[in-house]
Amino acid sequence: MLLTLLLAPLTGAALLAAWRGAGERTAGRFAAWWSLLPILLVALLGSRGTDGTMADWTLPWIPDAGINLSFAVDGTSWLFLLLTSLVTAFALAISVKLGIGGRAYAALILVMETMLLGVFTARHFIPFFLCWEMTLIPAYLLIRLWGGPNAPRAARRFFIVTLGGGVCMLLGFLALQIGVGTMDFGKLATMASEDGLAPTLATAFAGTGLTGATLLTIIAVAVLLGLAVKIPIVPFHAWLPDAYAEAPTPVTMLLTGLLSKMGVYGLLRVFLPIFPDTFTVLAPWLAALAVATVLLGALAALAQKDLKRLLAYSSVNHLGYCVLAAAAVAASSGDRESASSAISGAFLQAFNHGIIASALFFGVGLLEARSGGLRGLDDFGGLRARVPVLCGLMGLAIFASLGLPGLSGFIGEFLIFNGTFGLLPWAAAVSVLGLLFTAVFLLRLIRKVFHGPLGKSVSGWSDLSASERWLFVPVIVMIVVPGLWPQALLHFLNADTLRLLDLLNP
Amino acid sequence: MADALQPHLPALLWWIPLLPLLAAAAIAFLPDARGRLASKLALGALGVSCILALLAANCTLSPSGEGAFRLATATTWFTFGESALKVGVLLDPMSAAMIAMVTFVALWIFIYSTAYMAEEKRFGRFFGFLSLFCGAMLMVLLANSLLLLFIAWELVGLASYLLIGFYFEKPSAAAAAQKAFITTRVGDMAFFLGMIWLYRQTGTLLFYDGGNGLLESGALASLAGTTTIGGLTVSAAAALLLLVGAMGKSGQVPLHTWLPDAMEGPTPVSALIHAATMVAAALFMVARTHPIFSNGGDLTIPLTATAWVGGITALYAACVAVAQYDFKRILAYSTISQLGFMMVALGTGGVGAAMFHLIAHAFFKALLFLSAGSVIHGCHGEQDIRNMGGLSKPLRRTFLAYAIGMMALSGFPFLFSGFWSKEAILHSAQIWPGGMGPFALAVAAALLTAFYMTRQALLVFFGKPRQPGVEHPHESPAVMLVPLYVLAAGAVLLSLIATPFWPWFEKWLHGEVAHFHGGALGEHGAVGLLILSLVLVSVGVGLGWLLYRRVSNDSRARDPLSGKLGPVWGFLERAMGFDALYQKCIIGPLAVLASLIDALELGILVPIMAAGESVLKAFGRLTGASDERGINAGFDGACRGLKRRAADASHSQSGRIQAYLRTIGLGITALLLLYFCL
Amino acid sequence: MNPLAVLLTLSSVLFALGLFAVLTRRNAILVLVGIELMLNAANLNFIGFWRFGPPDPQLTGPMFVLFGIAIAAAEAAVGLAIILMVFRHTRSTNLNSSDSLHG
Amino acid sequence: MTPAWTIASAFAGALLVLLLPARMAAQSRVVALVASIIGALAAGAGCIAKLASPEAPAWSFDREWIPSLGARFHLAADGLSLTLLLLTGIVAIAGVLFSWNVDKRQRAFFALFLTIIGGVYGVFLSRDAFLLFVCYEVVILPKYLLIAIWGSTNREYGAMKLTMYSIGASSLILIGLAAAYAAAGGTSFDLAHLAAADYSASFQAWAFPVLFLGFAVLAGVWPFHTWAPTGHVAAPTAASMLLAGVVMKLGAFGALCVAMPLFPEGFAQWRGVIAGLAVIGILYGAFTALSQKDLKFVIGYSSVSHMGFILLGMATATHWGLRGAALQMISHGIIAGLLFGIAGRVVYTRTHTRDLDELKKFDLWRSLPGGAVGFTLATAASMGLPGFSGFVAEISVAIGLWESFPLLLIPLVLGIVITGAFSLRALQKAFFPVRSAAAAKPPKLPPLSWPEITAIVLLLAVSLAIGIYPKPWVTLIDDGLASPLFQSLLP
Repeated sequence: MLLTLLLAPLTGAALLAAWRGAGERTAGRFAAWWSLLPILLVALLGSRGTDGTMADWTLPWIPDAGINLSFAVDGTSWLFLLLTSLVTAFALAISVKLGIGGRAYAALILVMETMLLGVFTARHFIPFFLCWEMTLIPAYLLIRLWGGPNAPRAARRFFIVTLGGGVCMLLGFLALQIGVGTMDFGKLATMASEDGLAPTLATAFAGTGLTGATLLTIIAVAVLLGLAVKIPIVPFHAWLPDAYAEAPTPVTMLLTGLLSKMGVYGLLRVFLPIFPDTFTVLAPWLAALAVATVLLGALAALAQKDLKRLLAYSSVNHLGYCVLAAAAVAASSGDRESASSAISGAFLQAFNHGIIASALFFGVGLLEARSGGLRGLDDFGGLRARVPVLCGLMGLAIFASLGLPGLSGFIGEFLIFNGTFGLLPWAAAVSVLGLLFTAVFLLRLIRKVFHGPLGKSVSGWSDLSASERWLFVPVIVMIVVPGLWPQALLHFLNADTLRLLDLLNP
Repeated sequence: MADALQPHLPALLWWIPLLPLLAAAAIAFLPDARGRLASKLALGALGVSCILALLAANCTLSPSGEGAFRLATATTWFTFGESALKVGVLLDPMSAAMIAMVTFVALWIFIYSTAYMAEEKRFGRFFGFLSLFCGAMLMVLLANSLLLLFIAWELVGLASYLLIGFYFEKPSAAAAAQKAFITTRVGDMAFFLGMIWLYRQTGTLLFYDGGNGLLESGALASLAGTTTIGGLTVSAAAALLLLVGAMGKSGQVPLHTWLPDAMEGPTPVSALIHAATMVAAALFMVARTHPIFSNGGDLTIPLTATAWVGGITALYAACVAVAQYDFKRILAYSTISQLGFMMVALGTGGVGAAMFHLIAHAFFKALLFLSAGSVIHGCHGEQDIRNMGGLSKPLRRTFLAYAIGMMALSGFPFLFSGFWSKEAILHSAQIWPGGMGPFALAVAAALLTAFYMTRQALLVFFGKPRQPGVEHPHESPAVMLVPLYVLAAGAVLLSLIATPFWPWFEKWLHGEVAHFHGGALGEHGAVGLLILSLVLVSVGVGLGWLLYRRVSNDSRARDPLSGKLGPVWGFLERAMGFDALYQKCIIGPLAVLASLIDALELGILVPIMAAGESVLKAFGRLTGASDERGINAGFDGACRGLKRRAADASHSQSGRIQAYLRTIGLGITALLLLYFCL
Repeated sequence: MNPLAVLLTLSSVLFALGLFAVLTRRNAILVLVGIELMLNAANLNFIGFWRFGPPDPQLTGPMFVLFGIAIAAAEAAVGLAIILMVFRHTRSTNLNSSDSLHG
Repeated sequence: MTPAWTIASAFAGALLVLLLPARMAAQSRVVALVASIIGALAAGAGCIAKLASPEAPAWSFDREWIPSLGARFHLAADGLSLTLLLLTGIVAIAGVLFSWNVDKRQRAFFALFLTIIGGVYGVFLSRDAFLLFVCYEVVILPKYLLIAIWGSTNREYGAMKLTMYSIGASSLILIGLAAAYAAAGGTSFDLAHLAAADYSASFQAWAFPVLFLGFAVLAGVWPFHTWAPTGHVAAPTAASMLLAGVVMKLGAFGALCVAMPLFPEGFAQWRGVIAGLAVIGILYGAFTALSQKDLKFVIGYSSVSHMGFILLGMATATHWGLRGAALQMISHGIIAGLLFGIAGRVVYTRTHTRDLDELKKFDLWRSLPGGAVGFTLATAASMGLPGFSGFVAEISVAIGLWESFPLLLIPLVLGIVITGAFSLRALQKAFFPVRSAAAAKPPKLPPLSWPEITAIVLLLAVSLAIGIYPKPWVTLIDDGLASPLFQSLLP
């Protein structure tokens, strides 16, 4: 089942690659329809009950070292699988709408989907890293080949920086392979929770003459680097605005909706349980960085003139909350309720931000398509009078993104702050400013783009076509339903959250 | 009847807010063309929930022996980890009174709007937003959980944003909407923190939960028990945060600046915001969480803060109102100042008084706004009172309604609810042990209220028309006038239930039975207070009359008072320059900060990456060169040297046979010699 | 001095002259003549030792001389042929011009 | 089908090609293809047999050869040599396919080609130092001829340089082997025997570096690497594929299976230096590749950098490290072959330039999509992205490094990142569209021919197979590493 799911998009890609005759649009349509298959499979998985592993698959890789390609789905992974399949399908459909792409393009996106599914289900570092890095090439190519004028530079930097981060993470885990003898997430986590990895490391690396704790810190920092670049945490976000701005809109959706989530997922599902003690030491620093991320993201967004850059920074800002939550959990010493709140919040935030940000970028994409590539904050005006439906739908996403209660964004932020406040009150108190600034720049966007007198570039626009509206339907559902009925998502999380907590403080 | 209703009450309560909300949702999907249908939907939904509200209120009337009627439900909304988060609805006399008032007033505002907004092209949308507004407000009132209250509270904010920005083509309107949302959000963030703090401390957000609720002894004890930064108890700190939230929503100084700008919205919206919904929500929130404010005595820090904030706001807004020219702005500032009164009441423990004033104010302020709207409607959108005048004759009916509202607001004695409510507030402020500060402020404010309302009335309705445009105003249609009279009636009749002689309302809130006793005036200086307020009103009105009795006929004439006050007048006219201040101290610096950070991004991080790249490239060139010039050159040089040596060595090989033979000969001779000699 | 010594002296003088010619002459013809001289010096020795040596019925000496003369003739023929070829090739009979052994 | 078939097929093929009548010269490529397929099949069969029955004794062939020297004709195939044979076979097939349309003196070309292959098989199989050396020498001369006759940019220079280095190196090897032979009693050249003998530490201290360096030069150790880029560039495609793919592995193989087992103590003394040189090589190669103008030069230097990983793996003297070294031999063999194939054959024959800036003009992404895609994947593989063979090798080496020289990981990170950088640079300079050209019509280039496609797919498939499912390969390699030769090395 899981294997089928993992291979489904890849098969689609292969078919596309083989299908020489396919024209641009045909290929796009095919991919878009094909990408419904993973959604279906994910849904089937979801029907298998939420606690414990829903499905798993293992392939021995280097058996004598206990390295296996092992994948498994539990509630949390499932949530991210859902996100992945949804956003990918959405992106592909939109590419058709915006007339971007062709065989290679669609195939690359499908390949990327497989890799993402892999990342979110991997139970061992090697498959995790395998998929993690293999998202790079498609992403790079998608940005480089279908991106804007400065795409080459943006893509290059994106690639190099993330590659560097990835290598650091890799070396960190290899050290664990040597020192502790496994890279299996589960095993490592149990070891860490039982008697810590430090002593074993100390004996393994006696030659270096460093204490186990120091070694563990070094390793943890190396791993954290890899994650920090992906999420991104200030100051490792330097690659992000260009990449997001230059990439074609659907790809930007994938970048912000999914690739950044890999980082969050890794931080909470992988880093947290394996390096709890180190993480506790790092927590204050990480919290500081998180607050910086939140505020800097919001303030930088306040200064942007380009809609895509603005949204890019807003993504930075929103993911900052997830990092904050992680730091809070790390700082939690036995306060189960706060910790569980923070964890659930972070996952919800990640999920919802994935949906919301994609929706926002989609909106910008539509604006670009209609205005012939304009996306400056001041290029429009008074859109609400001309294209009310588009504005209404984007408005929904915008308010969800600034955390309006009743929409999906709020619950995540509530839980995060609820968890963080109990553990790092000051960090929470300061980051609340972030929420405020978010509102400021998003409403500014509405005022400049949707409100005010009708802009010149806007005249003669047509409102959303029927098909475009249909595209928005799932988005609305995914924004409104979790807002009113968070349990729909949370009940996939709770069991795992508790398991995680048991690991953290047995 | 009431008993028959009891079992279904919880479900029924849920429907009161849900109906308007659903109506809003439905309207969202209607095309603009179906505006009429939309308005019918909205009206229908609100009508039904109005009836439901009245039924619910009816259930709370029968005072039972033990305390006030209270129905609190709790259902799990979602669970995270092991802990569940519950929400529910709460019905007690306070919320009952409020929902009754809100639905009733809002209903009439709706009716009024059908005519007022008739020729709007987004007529339908307007009603959608209105329904959202009311639904959210009703949810605020019925929430039994601080979280649910907060959610509804934010939705109220959203609705107000949409309605204030209803004429979004006007930049000013768009700006006003944004300002309203963000300013209130400043407060909301404090509210948010306070809420979370309370939750972390008590582990629940339910108000009443059979003893485990936030407002019940256990939680309050733990709140009072723990102290935090600055020696405050958690309850005090949290309460202060909640207060900030309330200040944002109810436009208390210094978070008031959005409220006058909110006049950019259509008049019915202003009526709704100022009377029934938005600002009332804030007051209600404070009243609802009053146990936390007053947790540990009548003189807790949050209460004192509330009282003082209220007093300052009341006086400030009254002063500013004196120097305004825009019809609706004056009313806006009067709202602010009235809200200040209510805050004073809440701060000084007069929850009943505050609630009563809130309700009374809702009636007469809605009345005032609607009649203002009717006037503006009549004068083809003219809003500057300097250009009006002499409208009492052409707009007689409107004037009548307005007069009632005006008198209620400025507290004309005995007949009008405003008088009694203000009376009660002054009373609670007076007997407040925390000092006479708030009381003094409130008194001054009351005086000024009477004054500026007189001014407005005189300038608008008396004298002669000062502008050609307003000479032949047309009276509004019945559908706009009827609501005026209904509200007017309310403004008058309400006074019956809250006189010191028969304080029914007060008792109802506390679940006691009210008895008529005439001696009420005798008790603790009530008479003095009565006289005082009489004096206040008469002085205020008298001053106004003296100053504005004969308003000159040309609109450009300076205000009589401006001469007397000199620079102060300008200061007041600019609302004491808060906007300018914020522009200078907050918005400007924020923008600078933002662009600074952007500059850092582009000026430091990106260059760092670029530098990294070029360093790598440079290294590459270096190693490349070393290969070319170093290693390869060395190898090739060696080879070349070898060749040269070989060339030298091969010279002797001339290729001439004879030379070879010669050499051979020599060699042989040499060998022979060697052989023989040795 | 006895006749044999005279004979040997003569032959050695002849040989020396021939060798000298071979080593010094640039002209291939003269080198060839030098070779002839050396060969005949050798023949003279054969005859001389036969004549003044112990009696010999098989006439070994004259036999060798006959062979020598024959070879000389052949050698002259072949040598001249080669020289002709070289001359055709280089248009000279100068030996220095033909140094193709030189690497 | 014993592994002997590999050698036999190669030499027989060479002979057959030479015997072909002139009018059938065109068929020589078919013969060569068949021969190399047979070789590959033989090797593959060997691998499968080994995997099927790990315990079965390794195939071996031992005959009297030069009694006076005690040199025997001793071939044996353990897991390691089997994998290397398979690698050789695959690269050989790809090489033939990529030189499908050689038009100049085909018979000679393929004869020499097959001779090299045969020699390589010989080296990988021989268990007798003398035989190994002979096969080793067999490889060098044909290489010279291939480059000098069929080569491209200043081929004489490249060929001569290559040969000089090789000869110099083999002289070192000869010295080293002779010394070992003498010190071991001068009775036998058998590797096991030589390894078993115990040499004095002082002797190993000088003998090891001599022998090791002799092999390492051919493995492109810094600073004796410069023959590689020039040689690769000068050589015709097939030759540079062999050169980078297989011949460099000869050096590595020799260093791993001869030098190190013979003189473990010497190795222990010198491994620090070796590791240092290896890391320098990795960085140096990567950096230099970053500054090259010629596509083949980029690849050439990338080979230098990748071979550094092999040496590094050996230097760690850990099981992981040696395994990584072996894996890297195979992986790099495949990938370098692929890169050279595409750059030298697919691209060059169509555009007649390898200058990165020239190539821009051809807008290859649109005019030659197949090649571009192939090269992109190859690049991904060569920068060691997971999923491709390079990754497996590199992590193994890195793990080994954690065990022995943790500090060297820091330069290693840099190395990997720069590898990414220069690969991308070459890729996007040479293949990706440029804005200016986007409007213009891309030039018309002939599409990929079937042999080319087959070769590309074959190599990519192998690389992916190793990257995604390395288990069998690792098993085979471990089988090789389990042989007594290495017991003295691994703690």
